[in-house]
Amino acid sequence: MAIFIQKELFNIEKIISNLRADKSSIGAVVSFVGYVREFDKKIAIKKLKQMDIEHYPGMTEKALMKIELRAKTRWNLEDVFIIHRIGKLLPSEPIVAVIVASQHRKNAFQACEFIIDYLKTDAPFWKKEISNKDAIWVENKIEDCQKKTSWNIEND
Amino acid sequence: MAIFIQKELFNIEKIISNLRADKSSIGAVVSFVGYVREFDKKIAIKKLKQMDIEHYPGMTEKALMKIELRAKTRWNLEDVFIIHRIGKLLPSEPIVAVIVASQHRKNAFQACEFIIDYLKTDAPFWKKEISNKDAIWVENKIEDCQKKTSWNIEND
Amino acid sequence: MKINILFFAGIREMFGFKEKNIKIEESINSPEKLVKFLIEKEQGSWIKLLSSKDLIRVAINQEISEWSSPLKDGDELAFFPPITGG
Amino acid sequence: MKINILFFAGIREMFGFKEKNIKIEESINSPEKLVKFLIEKEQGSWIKLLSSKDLIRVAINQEISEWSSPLKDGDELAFFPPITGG
Repeated sequence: MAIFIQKELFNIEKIISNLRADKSSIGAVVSFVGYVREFDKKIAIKKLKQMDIEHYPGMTEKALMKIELRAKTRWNLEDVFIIHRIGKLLPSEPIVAVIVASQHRKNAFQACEFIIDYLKTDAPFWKKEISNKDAIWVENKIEDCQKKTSWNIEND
Repeated sequence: MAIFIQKELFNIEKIISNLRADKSSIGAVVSFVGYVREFDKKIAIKKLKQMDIEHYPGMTEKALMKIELRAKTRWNLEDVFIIHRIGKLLPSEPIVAVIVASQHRKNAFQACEFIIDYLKTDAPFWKKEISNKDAIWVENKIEDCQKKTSWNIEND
Repeated sequence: MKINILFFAGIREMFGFKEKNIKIEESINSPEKLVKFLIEKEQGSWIKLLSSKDLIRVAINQEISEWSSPLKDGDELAFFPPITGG
Repeated sequence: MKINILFFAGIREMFGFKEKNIKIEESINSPEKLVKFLIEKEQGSWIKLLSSKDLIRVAINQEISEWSSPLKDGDELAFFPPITGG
């Protein structure tokens, strides 16, 4: 189990290799990677130049560990790895990765989606989009709250 | 969209980079990787030495293309990449990877799981496990058929 | 008519070869009829194949088919156990 | 009692600083009471903060909390907009 909050880019293949070292019981690894998109679908004329990601040091790690623990309680998992970038990101760069290893694939798929759904609403990160037109803090999406709620777990 | 049937190992990071080149609309990439497990959970004394994977050249590619097409019809996807190894594999080596790119994560998660569920029952690959005790063709799992059926799509 | 028969995995091992080209009458127009004809002609593994009919998959021209599906000149017919890839 | 106040993202920009250490009476024992006290004392951005109360998240000691949650000596109190990571 590991959590990384970092400015640097990351390499999924290396993360998976590290995570799998000495764990011959791992049969499935499901990874999610989220990227900075260059264009806002709704406003095609707006082109993203940079994305700044701010976070709340200390609380971020606590929130992510809580999410990991919930996933591990709910599903039989071999390992979980969360990586989230902060600072200045460029278009098409990766923002976040959630990597889940398990013996069987169904657990890994569900836990990976669960973790990213919770991360989006519970881990204190904020995105600011700097485009050719303006610089604005991204607003939260109602659909993200709905995705989280659909897992039917009370907030604790 | 690409399908690779190969003896060689693969690198997820490189595949994702290729798949994302010139596609700035990709916001999410979900990957599944399946591995050769060293021990059979049920028979702990049996240790796997090698796994041989046989396939039906021609039909394999057709079956995988059909699965990809079904997924692309059902979900809004940017790209799909399937890679399956054949020949002699060693314990803990990767067997298969399914990588799905989309604008939004929910589609990528669902399509990736759908593709691996269908691959397990519809793509003509066969595994032979060579252990310290014997060499036997793996039997198909009823749960794999159930997983496929749970997607509620008629066979066409 | 000409039929190219392919065997995979355990079925291939049972037969001891992976491919067989045969010429048959037009009336032998399904996998089941073909196997019954070959049982009469060659016996051997064909008997075992038919006796495990429910466990064995049939493909015609690389599409999953039935034991009763139509067979025509030039077809590629394959017999194999249930799929276990991924 | 001593309270360390932190601001993030848009709230941080609104205040123009990211941290503020204050000493207050024991009776000012919730985020809401604290903000009302600071409105009287300093006005400025505290008024805006309270007026967007429903849109702003409160955390005490790095745990999501309520505007009415208890506040005690040495606590770390944070104000921030809804989360948009991932």
